[in-house]
Amino acid sequence: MTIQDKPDHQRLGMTDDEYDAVIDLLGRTPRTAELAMYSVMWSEHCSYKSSRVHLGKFRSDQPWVVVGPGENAGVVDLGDGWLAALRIESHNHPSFVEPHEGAATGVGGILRDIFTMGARPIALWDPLRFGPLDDPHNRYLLDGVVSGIAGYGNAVGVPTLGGEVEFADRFSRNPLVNVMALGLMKREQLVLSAASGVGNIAVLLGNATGRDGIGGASILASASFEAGDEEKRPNVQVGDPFEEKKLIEACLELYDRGLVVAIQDLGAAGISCATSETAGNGGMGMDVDIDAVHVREPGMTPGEILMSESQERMLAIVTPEHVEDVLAIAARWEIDASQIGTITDGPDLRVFAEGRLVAEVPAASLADDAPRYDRPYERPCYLNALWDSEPAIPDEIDVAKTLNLLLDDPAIGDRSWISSQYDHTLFLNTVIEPGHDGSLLRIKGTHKGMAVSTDGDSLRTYLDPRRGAARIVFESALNVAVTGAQPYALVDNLNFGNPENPEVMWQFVEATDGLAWACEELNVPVVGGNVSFYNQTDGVDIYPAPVVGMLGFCDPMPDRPPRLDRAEQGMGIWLIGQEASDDFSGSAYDRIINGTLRGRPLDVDGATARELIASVVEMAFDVPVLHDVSVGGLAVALAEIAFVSGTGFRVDDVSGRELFDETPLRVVAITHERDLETSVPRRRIGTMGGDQLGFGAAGSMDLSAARRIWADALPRRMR
Amino acid sequence: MTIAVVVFPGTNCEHDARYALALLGSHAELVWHRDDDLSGATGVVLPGGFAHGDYLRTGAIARFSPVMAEVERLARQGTPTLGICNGFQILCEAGLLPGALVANRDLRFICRTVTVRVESTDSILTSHTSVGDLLQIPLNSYEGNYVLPAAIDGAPSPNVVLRYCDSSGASGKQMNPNGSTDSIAAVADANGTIVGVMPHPERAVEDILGSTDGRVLLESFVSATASVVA
Amino acid sequence: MKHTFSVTIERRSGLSDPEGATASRALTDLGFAGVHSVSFGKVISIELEADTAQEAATQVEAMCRKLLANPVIENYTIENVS
Amino acid sequence: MKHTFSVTIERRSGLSDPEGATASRALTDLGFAGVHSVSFGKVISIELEADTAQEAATQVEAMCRKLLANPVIENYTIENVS
Ligand SMILES: Nc1ncnc2c1ncn2[C@@H]1O[C@H](COP(=O)(O)OP(=O)(O)O)[C@@H](O)[C@H]1O
Ligand SMILES: [Mg+2]
Repeated sequence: MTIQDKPDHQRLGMTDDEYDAVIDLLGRTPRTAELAMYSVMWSEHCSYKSSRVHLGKFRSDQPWVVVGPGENAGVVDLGDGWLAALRIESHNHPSFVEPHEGAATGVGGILRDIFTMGARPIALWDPLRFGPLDDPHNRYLLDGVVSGIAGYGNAVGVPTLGGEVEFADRFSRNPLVNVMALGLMKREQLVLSAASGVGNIAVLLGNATGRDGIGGASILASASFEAGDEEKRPNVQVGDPFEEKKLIEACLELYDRGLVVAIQDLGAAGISCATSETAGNGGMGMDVDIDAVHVREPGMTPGEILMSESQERMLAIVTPEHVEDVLAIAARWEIDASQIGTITDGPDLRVFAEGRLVAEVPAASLADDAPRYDRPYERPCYLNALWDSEPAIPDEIDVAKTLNLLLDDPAIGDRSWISSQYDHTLFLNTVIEPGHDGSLLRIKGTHKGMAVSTDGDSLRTYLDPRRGAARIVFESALNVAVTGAQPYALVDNLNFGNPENPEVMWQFVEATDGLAWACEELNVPVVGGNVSFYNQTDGVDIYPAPVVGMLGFCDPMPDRPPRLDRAEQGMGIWLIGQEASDDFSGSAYDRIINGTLRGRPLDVDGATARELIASVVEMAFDVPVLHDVSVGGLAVALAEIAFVSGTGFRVDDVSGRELFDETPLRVVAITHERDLETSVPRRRIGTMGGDQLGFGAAGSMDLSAARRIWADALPRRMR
Repeated sequence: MTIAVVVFPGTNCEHDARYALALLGSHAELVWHRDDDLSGATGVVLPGGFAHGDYLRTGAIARFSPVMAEVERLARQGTPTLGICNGFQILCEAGLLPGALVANRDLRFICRTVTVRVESTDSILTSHTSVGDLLQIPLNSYEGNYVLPAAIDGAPSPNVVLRYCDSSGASGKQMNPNGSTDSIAAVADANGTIVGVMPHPERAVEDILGSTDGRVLLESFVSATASVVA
Repeated sequence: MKHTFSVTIERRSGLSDPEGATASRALTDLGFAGVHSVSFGKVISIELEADTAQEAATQVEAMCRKLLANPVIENYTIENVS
Repeated sequence: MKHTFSVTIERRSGLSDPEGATASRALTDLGFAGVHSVSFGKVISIELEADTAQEAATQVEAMCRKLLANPVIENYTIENVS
């Protein structure tokens, strides 16, 4: 059977059971536009149908959580009337098809999630995963994605303050592009998406609607799908940061003046999703007039207009007496606006085109009645073999040779090739810029600071999804703690393969268990997240790649927070936290030197983590340098301090194995003080100074030569 | 009115500029690009950003905004006029400064702190500095590459205010971040009252942000505006 | 033998073109009332060495496919202007 | 009456052309050994209403002078392609 012969619902990716559920719900067969709406709203992407049963394990009932998962962004209370909004989102598939526009529109989308809540977006982060850079196509993807994020983020005027990047073969045919955004507002600016008030007007703001991103709907819209027609129906969305910038300013002004009852951004499934969500969330209905929508091209069908994913659009719900003011503000900011709907007492969303009713469905059903699947899961058989063998680590390691190879790795070498393409100083908030651990922002006019770190570790998560996922939570917590900020709230992006594969589903269940457990140990609420399934190409699933974005908060912020470049000649080097215990599974050493991936990564003890994080936060107020030990172990952590500060060092009595071991919960502290005031285990291992990276008996390296390798690791591959 | 900070659609450094000026004790007001009356302004700042999305050519559309006729009138009568980054691009497009700004040599956006050397103190941006001073200022641009065709032919050589250099003060291809002609980072008109600067002095005004070297530049500007009788 | 080709790259129709739309509005604002639409493309002029015009054309075609144009969002046309 | 014009804008010769230089290097790296030079320009297609082709051309010329090209660094050519 060819695709043309399949029934419509199957062509739109709906199962027969799901189709029957729609018929049951409506009591009749759906109209064309209705079927299009259900097919998109009930898709995995919009409905979380395979993941929802597992997401309940995340806690968000801490008293500082103002808005938890479910709205466009999570919101936490920073005291004195200040609120922070945060959100993470993936744009994996679009970025593979067209890296520049895919990544750019990902930035645009996440920013709308933030200013939909009433907050001004103030910073972005970009966790990225690609295949190895020896393949030119992967270089093309990295280059395009970075230029897309830069092109959009810089132009829209939101600084990108960091991110992370991993390279592994499983991402070659399926790169991961996640974006996290942070917004700031005063409490009275908070707006939610639930519409209320019969007779209130839905105003569509921003870009004209075109045939962007119409997938399923366009197939339906044309009775006969002929070759050549695809010209008219591009799936690629093109971002317009200029329009978004105007939209941000216009919306913030609307909130300032108290002119909107509710607002919702337009994302997947465009108008049909935004109208049904605002109405459904408020327990209302809505009548929508498709002919009122301002469109970019003539001849669009009602289905196309409803489903279009044109970027840079918002739907505001406004009382009738405020409509004129809203339109005036839109005009002043030079954006288009049209009144497309009226709130009814529901419960139906009714859509009219040319006076004809083209859809009439219970508004809440599109979101609330979506199917939920408790998909079968099963521990993968590959694990036994992996756990039965350990990375081969010699007793004597040639430190200089090994470190040279590690520093040349593009995920370890200097990543400023990426971060210097992003404006990261706009808004005069950036206290710690990319290139350290967490980035740190101040809140002007207060003593408050916010730190953010995004972290993922797909290799360890592959080896043990539960431990791997838990470890990224602890790592991100340490990354913000070294700036002086307390781990405060988290968003997660769960990038996985095909959930219909029980082994992938098992990875998902284990990883979410690990995340939930670690967050509870740290008393960090999960205020939002995103699930990206079906990251699979030609039957190969990606490595499971949960990614977290940790928000840290401090009040007051340290006057002089620790920075890698504050290391000076003569300062003592201390190792704080756990002793190395031969944790090489998923390590840079095993990956780069052995070329293998095996064993089982160590678990983390919650109490130990809590204690270390608390002492690190405290130390950040007087220790000039704090840097956690992560990829590449102690050797890489020390080398990074030397490169950024321009000062060499000498450490003694540290074996080669200890230098490359990746046991978690360890931090390097550097200070002039004769001792560190802390209750956690600490050991002085050396002294800063000179122009060598000195490892005592294990050897030494010339600082500037090593630095050149590190600095060129990424640029030399991208030239 | 005091100092006017002009906001085009797409401008994004207007609040930063106003904040930095306020730190120096000066008052600035934001002015929308459709306003066409700047009477009373003692100085004008065209801040950074992407006016009109940088579409067509950076600065090309902005120069026709209604406010620009007023900016031009004030600039020509000697009111201190400072274009930062995108503002520099707009001043060039408007013909208030010579030359043009094109894409960086490596075709990548550059965000990093650069060192610049003061070449002339005869400008509203550098009157409080000394020739040879080295300053650390954040650079943030895609089109920061200043071109000055020798072919605008017979034009007097420009009044160079700042040049990119290394930490020892030396200029040259290696230390030139973006391919700018003669490593030019800032230029002025012949009187020194209209200045375009590519790096952002307003981003270097507090220790906590990494550098305070932008202060002396903005102080020069503020003191020039103080002597204007509006 | 030296050949010169001119490659014109245009955005595929139907994709949104913010630059064209912005320029069109700007022209209207400037008083050019009759402007219907403006769209932007690139023109790339390439000088290359090849034995025959046919071979040069084949090479330019390959350059477009490999590097110069992005087939997902752009169309290109090639012209020999030697 | 509707007219369509195509405006080609090229960087004045002698000025640096980072895009051209980069593309030329990339093409050589990709194995196109015979590439001498590559230069980039813009092509702007304009649809406008005017009574006569002559009048339309005069308008497009004015658009170029005022907005579309920067004479400091660019040259333009105009073609009626209606
Ligand atoms: N994709 C990226 N975009 C921007 N900055 C990045 C990116 N990848 C890494 N960085 C920056 O480089 C620094 C080091 O990153 P990483 O090694 O991942 O830190 P850590 O090990 O502390 O989590 C961080 O400041 C990070 O923000
Ligand atoms: Mg770290």
